[in-house]
Amino acid sequence: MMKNVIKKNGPVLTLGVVLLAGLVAPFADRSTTAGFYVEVLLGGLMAGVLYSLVALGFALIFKASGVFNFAQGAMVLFAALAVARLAEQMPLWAAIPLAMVIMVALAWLIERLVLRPLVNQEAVALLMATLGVSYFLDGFGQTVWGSDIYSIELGIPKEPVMILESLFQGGILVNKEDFVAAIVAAALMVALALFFQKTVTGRALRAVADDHQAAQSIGIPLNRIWVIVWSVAGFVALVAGVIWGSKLGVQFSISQVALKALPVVILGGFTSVTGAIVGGLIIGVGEKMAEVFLGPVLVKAFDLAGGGIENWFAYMLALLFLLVRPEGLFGEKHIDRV
Amino acid sequence: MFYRENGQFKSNYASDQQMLPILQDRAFMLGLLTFAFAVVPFVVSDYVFLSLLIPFLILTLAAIGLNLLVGYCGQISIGHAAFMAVGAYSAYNLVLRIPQLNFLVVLVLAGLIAAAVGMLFGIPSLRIKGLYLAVATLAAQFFMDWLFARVKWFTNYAHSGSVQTAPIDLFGWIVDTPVEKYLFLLGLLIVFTLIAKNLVRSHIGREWMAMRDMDVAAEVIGIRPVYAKLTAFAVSSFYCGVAGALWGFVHLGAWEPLAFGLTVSLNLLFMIIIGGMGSLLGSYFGAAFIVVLPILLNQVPGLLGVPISTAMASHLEFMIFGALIVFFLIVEPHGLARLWAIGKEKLRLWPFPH
Amino acid sequence: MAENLSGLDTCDTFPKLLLHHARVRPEHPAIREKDLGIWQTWSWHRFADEVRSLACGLAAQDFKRGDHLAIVGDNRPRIYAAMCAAQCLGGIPVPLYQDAVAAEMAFPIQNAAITHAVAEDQEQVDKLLEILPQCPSLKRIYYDEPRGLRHYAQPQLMSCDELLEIGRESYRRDPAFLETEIAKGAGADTAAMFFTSGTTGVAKGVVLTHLSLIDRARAAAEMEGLNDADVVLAYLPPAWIGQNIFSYAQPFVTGYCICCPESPETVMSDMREIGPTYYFAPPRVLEALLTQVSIRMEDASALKRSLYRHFMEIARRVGGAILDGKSVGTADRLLYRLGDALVYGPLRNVLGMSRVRVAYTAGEAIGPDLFRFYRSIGINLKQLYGSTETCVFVCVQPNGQVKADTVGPAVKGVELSFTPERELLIRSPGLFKEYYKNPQATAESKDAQGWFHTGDAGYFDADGHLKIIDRVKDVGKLADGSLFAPKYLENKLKFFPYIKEAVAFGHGRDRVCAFINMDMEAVGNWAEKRSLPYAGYVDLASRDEVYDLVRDCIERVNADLAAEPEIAGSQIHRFLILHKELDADDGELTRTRKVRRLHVGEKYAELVAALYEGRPVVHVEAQVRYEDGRTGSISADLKIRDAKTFPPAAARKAA
Amino acid sequence: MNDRAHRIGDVILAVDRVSLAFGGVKALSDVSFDVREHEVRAIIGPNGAGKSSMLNVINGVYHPQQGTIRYLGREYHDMDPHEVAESGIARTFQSLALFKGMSVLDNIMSGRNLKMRSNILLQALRIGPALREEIEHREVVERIIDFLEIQAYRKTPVGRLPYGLQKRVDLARALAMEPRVLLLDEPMSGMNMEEKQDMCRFILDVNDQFGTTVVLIEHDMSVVMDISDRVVVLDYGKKIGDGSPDEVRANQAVVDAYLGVSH
Repeated sequence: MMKNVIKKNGPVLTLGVVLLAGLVAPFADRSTTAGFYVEVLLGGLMAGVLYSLVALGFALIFKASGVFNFAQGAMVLFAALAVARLAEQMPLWAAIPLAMVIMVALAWLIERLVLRPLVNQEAVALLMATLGVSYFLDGFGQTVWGSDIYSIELGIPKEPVMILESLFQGGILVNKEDFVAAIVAAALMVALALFFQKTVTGRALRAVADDHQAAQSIGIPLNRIWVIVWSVAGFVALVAGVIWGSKLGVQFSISQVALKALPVVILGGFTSVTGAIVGGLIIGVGEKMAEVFLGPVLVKAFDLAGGGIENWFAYMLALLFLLVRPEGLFGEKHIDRV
Repeated sequence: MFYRENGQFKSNYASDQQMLPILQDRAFMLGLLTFAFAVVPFVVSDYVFLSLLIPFLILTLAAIGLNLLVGYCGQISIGHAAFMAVGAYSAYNLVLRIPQLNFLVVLVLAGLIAAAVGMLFGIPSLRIKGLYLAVATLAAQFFMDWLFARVKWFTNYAHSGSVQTAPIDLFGWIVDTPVEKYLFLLGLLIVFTLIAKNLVRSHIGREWMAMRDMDVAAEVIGIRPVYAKLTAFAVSSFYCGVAGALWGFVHLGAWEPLAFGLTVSLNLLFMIIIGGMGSLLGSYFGAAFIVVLPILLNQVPGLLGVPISTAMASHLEFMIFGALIVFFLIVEPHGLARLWAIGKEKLRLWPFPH
Repeated sequence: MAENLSGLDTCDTFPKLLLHHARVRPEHPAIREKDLGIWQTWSWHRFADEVRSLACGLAAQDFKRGDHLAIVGDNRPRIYAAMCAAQCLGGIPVPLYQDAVAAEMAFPIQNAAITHAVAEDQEQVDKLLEILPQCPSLKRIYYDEPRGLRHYAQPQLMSCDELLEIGRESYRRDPAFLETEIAKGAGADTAAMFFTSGTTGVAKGVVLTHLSLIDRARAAAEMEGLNDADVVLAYLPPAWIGQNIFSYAQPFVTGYCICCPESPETVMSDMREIGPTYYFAPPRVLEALLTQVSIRMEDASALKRSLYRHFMEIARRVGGAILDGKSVGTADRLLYRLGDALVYGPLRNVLGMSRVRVAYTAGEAIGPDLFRFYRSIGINLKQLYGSTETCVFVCVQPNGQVKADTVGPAVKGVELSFTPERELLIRSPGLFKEYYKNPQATAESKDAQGWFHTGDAGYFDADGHLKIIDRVKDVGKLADGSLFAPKYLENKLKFFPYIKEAVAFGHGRDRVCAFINMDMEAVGNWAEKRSLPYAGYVDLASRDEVYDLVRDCIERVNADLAAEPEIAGSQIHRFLILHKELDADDGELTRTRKVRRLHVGEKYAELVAALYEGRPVVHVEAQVRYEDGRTGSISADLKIRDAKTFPPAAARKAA
Repeated sequence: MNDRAHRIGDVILAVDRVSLAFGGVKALSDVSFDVREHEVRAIIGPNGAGKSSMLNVINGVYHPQQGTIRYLGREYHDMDPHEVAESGIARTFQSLALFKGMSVLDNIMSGRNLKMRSNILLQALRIGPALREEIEHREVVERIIDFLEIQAYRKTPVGRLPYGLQKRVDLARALAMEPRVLLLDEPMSGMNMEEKQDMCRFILDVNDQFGTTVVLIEHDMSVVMDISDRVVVLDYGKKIGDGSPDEVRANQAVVDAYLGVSH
C-alpha cells in the first residue's frame, strides 16, 4: 500500500524532498542566523504573493478560454501606468476605479478583436496572438501614458520595521509596504475564491472552464464569460500593478518581471487557482533562497561576475518540474484520444 | 498573367521535383540573383548596406532557423536568441583561442555548438508540447542571458562584459567594407537557404511537418518523435548559431551582454508570423519587414512634416508589430508568403479567378 | 523536313513508316503518356521495339495475314503499338469505342469474325467476356492493365506483358520473320477498319487501305507544314477516324509526337502541361471549353470582367483579321497587342493552346460565334470537312482564307461535285475501299465512276469554298416551300452557354419549333448566383426564370435569322425545355454525340404535337437511365412558351 | 475470390486477454482474438464498443493494463507506435489524421519514411543517394496513387479534398508503408454508397494483390459482412461474438447488441 503511494506520487515526493533540502540547506553554513533565514523566507513569500497575483490572472484566463495569456505582464504594466498617471490628476480613490473601467474596456476589446476571431484556433496561435497583444499594449500604454518612471503613492510608510525581536537574535527586518501588499493580495484571493464559489457568474465561469461545449449547450454565453474573465484578469492585473508599482516604481520592466508568472503556473498546474497561489509562493521563496544562499556559492565556485540567478532559477525549476510532472502540482492529466 | 506554362511538362521525377518547376519562376529568380550580385553592389549606399541589407540578410538566416523549428516542425520557441548568443560567443571564443581557424570553420563550429545546446533544450519537447515548450525555451533564453553576462570566461574577462571581434579573414580576403560584407552574407544566405529547402523537401522535412500536423499519426507511420524533434531543434539552433555569430562579427563588431535578449527572440518569432510560418520565402519577407519598419517609422513622419520622437517611434513600432501579429494570425495565418503564393496563383490562372 | 519526307516516299505501309522513323530519328519521342505522375516517353526506336515484340507475339499466337484484331481502350501507347503490330503481320486492326456497352461491341466482332482482341483493362475485358458466347470467333483477349484480372481463369485471356515476352522470345529465334512479313505488305492492302457510328442506322465497317490513309495524312501535313517537332494530345476515342488520323496516321507520316493524358479527368491539366502545337477538337469540346471560360469569368472580379469584355470586343473586331494577316489600323493593332498580353495570351495559356499552330474542328458544323471566338484570341482554328469514308481530309481552310460558314476548298488530290439535289460527291485517293461484307451499302454510296455520295448538302461559295448546310435528307422545306436547315438553327442556339442541345422541327410545317436541353452546369451556376432554389435537373428545367432565360436566347437567334433572307422563315416560334438530358445511352445521341433528330422526333412525338397544337403545357412520362445504370421513370408537366419573331430584313428593306 | 480460402495462412497477430481502462472507465475487458495472415478480419460493434481502443492497443497508441499482443511470434506488452510501424503494421484513422499542411503526394511520401535511409547531411545537399532515394520512393508512391485512382489530386493540399478522397489518401499513406498487417479504422464512415463500394474494392484489391492482412473496424455491419473472412464482435468492451460472417449473423448476442435488446 505504502509502496503504491510512493510509486504513484514519486515525482511529487522527490520534489518535496528537494525543496525541503533547499529550505534546510542554508543551515549547513554556520554563519546563517535563524533571523536572517526567516527574513529571507518572508521576503520570498512577499515576492511570491505578487507572482501569485499575476499567475492568478494567467490561470483564470487559461481555465476559462484555453488561452495562454502572454499579455498578462503587459496588462499589469498598463494598469500600473494608468493608475500612476491618473493619480496625478485626481485622488487615488478615484484613479483606481477609473483605471478599472479602462481595464474592463480593454478586456472587452481584446475579446472582441482578438479572441473571437481566433476561436477554435490552435493553442499556439492563441499564445502568439497574446504576444501580439502584449506588444501592442506595451507600445500603446507608453504612448498614451508616457514612458518615464512614475510612482504610485499608496500612503503606506516604506521604512522597514523590526519585528519579532524577542524571538530571533537581531530581529527580523520587514518592509511595512510588503506586509500590506501581502495582506491585500491574500484578501483578493479570498474574494476571488468567494466569487467563484458563491456567485452565479462564478459558477458559470467554472462550468465553462470544465467543458466549453457543455456550458454552451446549457445556455451559458461563452463570449460574455470571456469578457468577464478578461475583466477579472484585468482587475487582478490592476491590483498587481498598483502594489508592484508602489514598490518598484511604474516602469517598463514591470511587464518583463511578470514573465515570472509563467514558471509559476507551470509549477502549480495551468488550470488550477490553488496551483497559481502555491506555485507563486514556492517560486518566490525558492528564488530568494537561491539568490541569497546559492548565489554566493556559485559566484565563488565559477568566478562569476555577480549572482543574478533569480533571473533563470524559476524557469529552470519549472523546466525540471515539467520533465517530471508535466501537468504541474495541481493540474489534470491529459489523455490524447485518437 | 505572365505565366505561359504550355509545353513545360516533366518527363522525369528529377525535373518534376526541382525547386522551381516553372520556367518563368526560374527566369525571375535568375534575374533577381543577377540583380543582387551584380547591380546592388554598385548602386547602393553604405548606409543602406549597414542599416538595411546586412541586418536583413543575417536576420533572414536566423528566421529561417526558427521557421524550421516552429513553422515546419511545429515546436514553439520563444527563446531562440539564446542560440544566437551561443553561436556568437562560441565564435568569439573560437577566434580568440584558436586564431588560425578559418572563419568559415569558425562559423560551422559555432553553429554546431549552438546545435548541441539547442538539442539539450529540445529534450523537454519530447515530453511536453505547445505552451509548455514555450516555457522551456524561455528558460534557455534566461539561462543563456545569465551565463554569458556572468561567467567571465566567455567574455574573456572583459571589464564591462562587452566583447570586441577580430576582423573576418576568409582565406586572405578581409571582409570589412560594407559591400564585401554584403556579398559574403548574400552568398552564405543563398547556400543556407538551399540547404534548408533541400531539408524541408526531403524525408526529414516531411517528418517535421508530420509531427507538426498530426503527431499521433506521424508516430503511427513510424516517425520517431525523438529523432524528428531533436533534429529540428539541432538544425534550427545551428542556423541561429551561425546567424548569431554573423550578427556579432559582421553586423555589430562589438556587443554587450543582453545583445541577444528576449526582445530579439520575440522579434524572430514576429518575423516568421508576419512572413509566413512554414515558408522559407516567408522568412525573407518577415526579416525584411522587421528591418524596414523601424526605419520607415523614423523617416516617414519626418518626410510628411510631422516629426515624432525616437521614443514615440519605438512605441509605435511596438504597437504596429503587435497589431500586425494579431492581424496576420486572424486574417492570414500563413503570413506574407501566403499572400505572395496567392498572388502568384492568381497570375497563373489569370484572367480566371480560380 | 523535306529531306525526311523524301525518304518516306518508298514507305507505302505504316509498318514501313515506323521502321523508317526508328532509323531516321530513333531517339525522337514518338509517344508520351502521363503515367505515374510524369510524361513517360517512348522514342521511335523504343516504340518500334514494342511493336516488333507485339507483332511477333501475335504471330506466335496464330494471328495471320488478313486476320482482324479488335482494339478497345483509351489512348495508350500500347493501343497504338497493337494497331501497328497487327499491320506488320498484314492483319487489320479494328479499333472499337471504349465507352460502348458490351452489346454494341458484339456486332463488329461478329461482322469481321474477329479472332484476337487487345483490351486496355478489366472494364474492357469484362465487356468482351460478356459477349463471348455470341462471338465464338474470338479466341484470344490480351489485356494491358492487369489490375483486378488476377483471378480471371478464362483460357482466352493473356496479359500483354506475357504476349510481349512470347514475342521477344520468338523474335530472338527468328529475327528475319518480321522483316519479311513487313516487306510483304503493300499500299493497296487494307490498313484498318473503322465502324461508323451510324447516324443513319446499323454500323458499317469502313475498310481503308494504307495508301489512302497515308495519302490523305501526307497531303494535309504538307499543306500545314507539319513536321516532327509538332505535338498532339490524343484525348478522343482512338476508334474515331479523326483521332486515329491525328494520333496514328499523321505522326507516322511526319514523325511528330503524340501525348496520352493520364486519365479522362486530367485532360485539361495535361493539355496545359503538354501545350500541343497541332490540335483537333469537335465543336462540342470547343463549346464546352468556352462555356467553362464564360462561367469562370462570371466569378471574376468586376475589374477583370470589364477588362475581359473590353478586350474581347476588340478581339471580335480585329482579332480574326490580324490572324488572317489582313491590314488592320495601327491603333487597333496596338490595342490587340495589349489585349494579347492581358487577356488573350493568358486565356490561351489556361486553355493549353499557347503553342497551337494549327487547330481543326470538324464532325459537325460549328456555331460561327464559337468559331470566331477562338480565332479572335489568336488560335488558328480552321474547319475541315471529311468523314471516315474519305480518310478525313476532303476540304481544309487554308491559312488566311478562313470563313466561319464554309469548310474551305478541296485539299490537293480531291475532286468535288454535286448532284442536282445539292448532294456533295467526292473522288479522292483517300476514299475507302468498301464497306466490309456489305456490297449493297458500298454500291449505294460509291458509284461506278468512283464518286462517293456523302449525303451532305452544300454548294461552293464565290471563292470556291465548300459550304455545307446539312444532311441532304435533313434539309427540309417549310410548308411555304422556304428552306429549313435544322442543324443550322440548332448550332446557333447551342452557342449560348445555357443551351446544351437543341432539336429544331419544321419540315413540312408552317413554322419552326424547338426542344431545348439546358446546360445543367451553366444554368445551375446562373441559378445559384440569383439564389434560385431548385431540387434537381427536372425542377430547374421547369422554372419560369429558366424559360425566360432560354426565350431570351431564342429571340436573339431569331433576330439574327431575320437578317439572312434565305432562312428568315426558320425563326423559332415555340419551344419547350426537355426534362432530361439527351443521352447516347438512350439512343438520342450518337456515340460521337450528334443529335439523332429523327429518333428524338419519334420518341417525343407527343411533345412535338403539343408544340404545334399551341398547348401551353404537356405532360410527359419517360423512362430514364441514371448514371449508375439503374432506370427509373420521370413524370412531369413541361411548359411550352412562345418566342418573339422578327420580320425578315429583306421585307423590312422593301417596306 | 474462389481461391481465397487456401491463401489464408497461420495466425500472424494474436490479442490475448487484453484489458484497458481510462481512469475508472473500462474500454476493453479481457478481449482475445487472433488474425490469420492474408485474411480480412473485421471488428464490429455498436458505438462505444471499444473498437477503436482495440486498434489503438494493437498499434501501441494505448498501453493496456493487462494482456499481451503476439505478433509474428513475438509477444509484446508495451510498444511505441513507431516500433509497431517498424514491425510492419500500418493503420488508417477514423477521424482524418492526414498531415493537412502537406500535399497528397507528400502525405503518401511520408508513409515511405521508414524505408528512407540517407542521412541528414546527404538530404541537406540533396546529392547522390538522397536524390536517388527520393526518386525511387516517388515511383513507389506513384504506383499507389495509380492504384487508388487519385492521380488528379497528387499536388493538391489534402485539406482541399472532399472527405471520401481524404480517406483514400489516408489509405494510400498506410499502403506506402508496405505493411504486412493493415489496420483500418472505419474506412467507410461518412461515405456515400458509391464511395463505400469503391473503398470495398480497394480493400479487397489490396488484400488480393499484395497479400496484406487486413484488420478492419466498421460500424455498419452490412458492408463488412461482404468483404471479411472472419468477424469479431465487441460490445461494451467485451467480445460477444467471433466467427465467419454467417456465424456472427446467426449469433443471438450479436443480434441483441445491434438491436439494443439486452440493454
